[in-house]
Amino acid sequence: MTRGPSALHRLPAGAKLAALAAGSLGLILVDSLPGVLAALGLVAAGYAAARISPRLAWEQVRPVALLVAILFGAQIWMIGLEPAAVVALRVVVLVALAGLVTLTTRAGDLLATIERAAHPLRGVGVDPARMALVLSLAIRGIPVLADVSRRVQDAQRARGRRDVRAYAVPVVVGALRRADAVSEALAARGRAD
Amino acid sequence: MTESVTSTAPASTAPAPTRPAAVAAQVGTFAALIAVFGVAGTIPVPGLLVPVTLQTLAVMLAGALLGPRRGAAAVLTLLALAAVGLPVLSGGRGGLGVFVSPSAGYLLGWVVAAFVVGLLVDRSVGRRGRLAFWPVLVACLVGGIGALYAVAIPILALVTGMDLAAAALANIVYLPGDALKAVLAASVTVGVARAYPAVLTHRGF
Amino acid sequence: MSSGIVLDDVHVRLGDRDVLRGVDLRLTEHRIGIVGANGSGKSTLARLLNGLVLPTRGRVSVDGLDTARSGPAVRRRVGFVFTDPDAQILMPTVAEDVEYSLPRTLPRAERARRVAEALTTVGLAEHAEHPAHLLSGGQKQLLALTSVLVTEPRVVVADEPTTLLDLRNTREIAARLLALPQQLVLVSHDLDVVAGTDRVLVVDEGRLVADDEPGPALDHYRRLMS
Amino acid sequence: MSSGIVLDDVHVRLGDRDVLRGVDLRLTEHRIGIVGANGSGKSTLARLLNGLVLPTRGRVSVDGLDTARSGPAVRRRVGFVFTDPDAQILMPTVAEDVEYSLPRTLPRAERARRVAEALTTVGLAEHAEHPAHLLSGGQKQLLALTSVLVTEPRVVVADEPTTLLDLRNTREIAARLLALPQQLVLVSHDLDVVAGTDRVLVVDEGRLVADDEPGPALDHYRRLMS
Ligand SMILES: Nc1ncnc2c1ncn2[C@@H]1O[C@H](COP(=O)(O)OP(=O)(O)OP(=O)(O)O)[C@@H](O)[C@H]1O
Ligand SMILES: Nc1ncnc2c1ncn2[C@@H]1O[C@H](COP(=O)(O)OP(=O)(O)OP(=O)(O)O)[C@@H](O)[C@H]1O
Ligand SMILES: O=C(O)CCCC[C@@H]1SC[C@@H]2NC(=O)N[C@@H]21
Ligand SMILES: [Mg+2]
Ligand SMILES: [Mg+2]
Repeated sequence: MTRGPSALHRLPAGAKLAALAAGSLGLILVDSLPGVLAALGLVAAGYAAARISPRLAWEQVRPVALLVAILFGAQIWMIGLEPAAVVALRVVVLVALAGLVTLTTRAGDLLATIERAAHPLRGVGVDPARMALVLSLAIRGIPVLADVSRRVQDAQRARGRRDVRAYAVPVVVGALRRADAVSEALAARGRAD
Repeated sequence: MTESVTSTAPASTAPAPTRPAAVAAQVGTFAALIAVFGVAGTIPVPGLLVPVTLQTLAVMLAGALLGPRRGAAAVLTLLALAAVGLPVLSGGRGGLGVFVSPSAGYLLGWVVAAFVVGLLVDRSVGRRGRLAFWPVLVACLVGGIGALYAVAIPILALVTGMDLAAAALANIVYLPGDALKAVLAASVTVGVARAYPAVLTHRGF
Repeated sequence: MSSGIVLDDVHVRLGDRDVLRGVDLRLTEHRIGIVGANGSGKSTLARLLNGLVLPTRGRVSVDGLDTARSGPAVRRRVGFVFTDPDAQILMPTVAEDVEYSLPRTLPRAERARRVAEALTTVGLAEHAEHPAHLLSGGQKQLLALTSVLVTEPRVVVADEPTTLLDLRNTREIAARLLALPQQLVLVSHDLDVVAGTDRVLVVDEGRLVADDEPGPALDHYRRLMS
Repeated sequence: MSSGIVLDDVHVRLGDRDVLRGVDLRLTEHRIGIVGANGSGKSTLARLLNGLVLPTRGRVSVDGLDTARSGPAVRRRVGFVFTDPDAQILMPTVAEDVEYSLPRTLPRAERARRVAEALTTVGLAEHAEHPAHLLSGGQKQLLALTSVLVTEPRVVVADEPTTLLDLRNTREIAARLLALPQQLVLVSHDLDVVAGTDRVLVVDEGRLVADDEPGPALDHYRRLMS
């Protein structure tokens, strides 16, 4: 993974998130081909500045490649070649920009930013510390439940049966039991409030 | 920190399920559960813009089993993890890109879906004091399909530049699968309530 | 058609690890024990026997059936008991879980009869309609064993089936397993349990380092662990 | 203020079961072992000691603090190690989990220092930034123990902390626990481990049926189990 330090990597996560939001909104106003091409160039320059390999960059937009192709094809008939290219490229730029932020920012920093952003919401009952706890518990829970899921799938295979209900019931019960265990472990660590 | 248990309260091995720490545990764990369902059940259909995934089933289950607020909070937690780039969506995807892609409306719709499913299940449980198949099925159809599509289709139209009718039409491919998932969600919910009766007290009414 | 379990130059590579290396075995004894440190490859060896894991190189066969080519047929022949009773109980209630093992093609009444019979044998009949997850640890493991035995497998493989149990339940489950008429392959950390088998394999770092009667094999293992 | 752990005519009723009945105890020894069959009430007894379970009747106090009235203060004094380390490792990475035990009021640098020190002591320092799920079973239990010890509790209660481990890891964790300067209350099915304590309680069907030095107490337990 290319997370090497660059000016972009070092930029505060909050600034990058704000730039992404502003960029996404601003892009809606751009409706000329030279405009979106310029935006695309700007984003490409960002990838270059962050020293992200073209392969990794492509991975960011690949999931929407098909959509863009279909969109482009369909729109040519309806609105003409150039406007269709604008609509399709806009999606590419958006996704690429979002990918650039994701690639140059550590998950932990983004989480911390989300928590800080939640501080003003304390008035409406959001507790940033609790939010941070829930996010951590979720991250920690994934490998544990993935393990439960694997064991249940093994048990199904060993019994020569596979169906969604006999998968989902034990895995969900496993999740509920884990929730109980976590809640007790929190209490044992003095976090029962 | 206040200790809400007194010496006259009945002893219990776990803190009361309505305590904030217990709620945090449930919400965090169900967010993880939705992520895990994305690994176990994704059907890659070539040509579809948005994946067909069992995560929709997990979203309905979160609403049905945790109730409206905790269910929606579990989905929001999952979305936060996706946003910071963790591979929690089906096919191991994540990152901010999904929120500007055709998936965006569905992801937002999941929050509403879990909430509506939870609300409707709460109503039926409140009346009968237990989880029964038919009311849960209705809740999953209304919340997990109706409410979800109501949010997702307009956003799909917005993101792709299609008009509403075209977006609704494009969305039709998901209907049979989602209907099946609603049936499964109801059956699993009832199964879980029988296997683990404590879940009823966990919903906390 | 050769009977018994045969492993022929079996290698297993998982991720970037050689988990088992060059294992040759012919298991025909009634009760076979497997011991070894954490991560030595015991579970992998056990899983090979019913095709839950397939060899990266070499061949595993049960009564002449290749596990790689005849997975479902092998699994009908080889029942598997896992360590964690919670993960292998797939249905909400005790009776439903046992019934889940039976083929849907059997008439309903016949299935019910066999479930009731199996539950009576292990003394769980009175719990038939109970939520399975409310049973005690020992009862859950008994249920897991029952759900395996109801299909009448020729071989039972058990991967540390008593690890989560206390002395009394360990003894009960171990005694039941060792008394089975079926061939038994038993992975366990509990040397007292393994002592009751007819042949013991000691696994270390993916290799078979001892294969003997329980006495000498367990001595070897104790030396290895100290 | 009386020091030590005192149970005074303690009854615990869970659901419709009397899980503990009339337990009177004064625990002042350095290392105390608890043995008993599955379901006899060992975990309930252990959980009483830090207020995770409260008595339905009677009173439990630690150094004079009533567990029912001073829960948080008792839990700062009594650290608890569970059987399944996965259930008590709450944070994604090793260092984060240890840090989570420390009060938020400590300066950040001080917290980091204490985390690093604690991880170095148990030999997990090089894993500090690793996700917890990549640790082995033994390492996970070591981490769980570290996250308890970093808060410097006066008493450590451990409920079958070696049940999920193999021989080598069992010995390591048991040796560490028995060598702690703190008072230790250790529930275990592993009689070799319990033999290293100073006093052993045998629980059966919710009652204390023996309370003696390890030798005679474990003999009593063995007779009970046979
Ligand atoms: N899917 C996998 N990918 C990579 N390595 C794996 C995988 N599954 C198991 N291993 C590794 O293979 C080795 C053997 O695992 P196995 O489960 O067979 O050990 P074991 O002897 O049963 O241990 P235990 O006593 O802990 O149950 C371990 O080092 C384990 O980490
Ligand atoms: N919440 C509960 N409601 C009802 N009964 C309970 C509850 N928790 C525990 N019990 C019962 O209380 C008894 C004692 O449980 P406890 O967990 O203390 O036993 P244990 O000696 O630790 O057993 P094990 O060796 O299996 O860990 C058991 O019969 C158990 O089924
Ligand atoms: O992972 C994503 O990118 C979002 C997936 C959204 C999937 C939607 S939810 C409703 C419909 N039913 C499916 O199975 N898939 C879509
Ligand atoms: Mg194993
Ligand atoms: Mg216990």
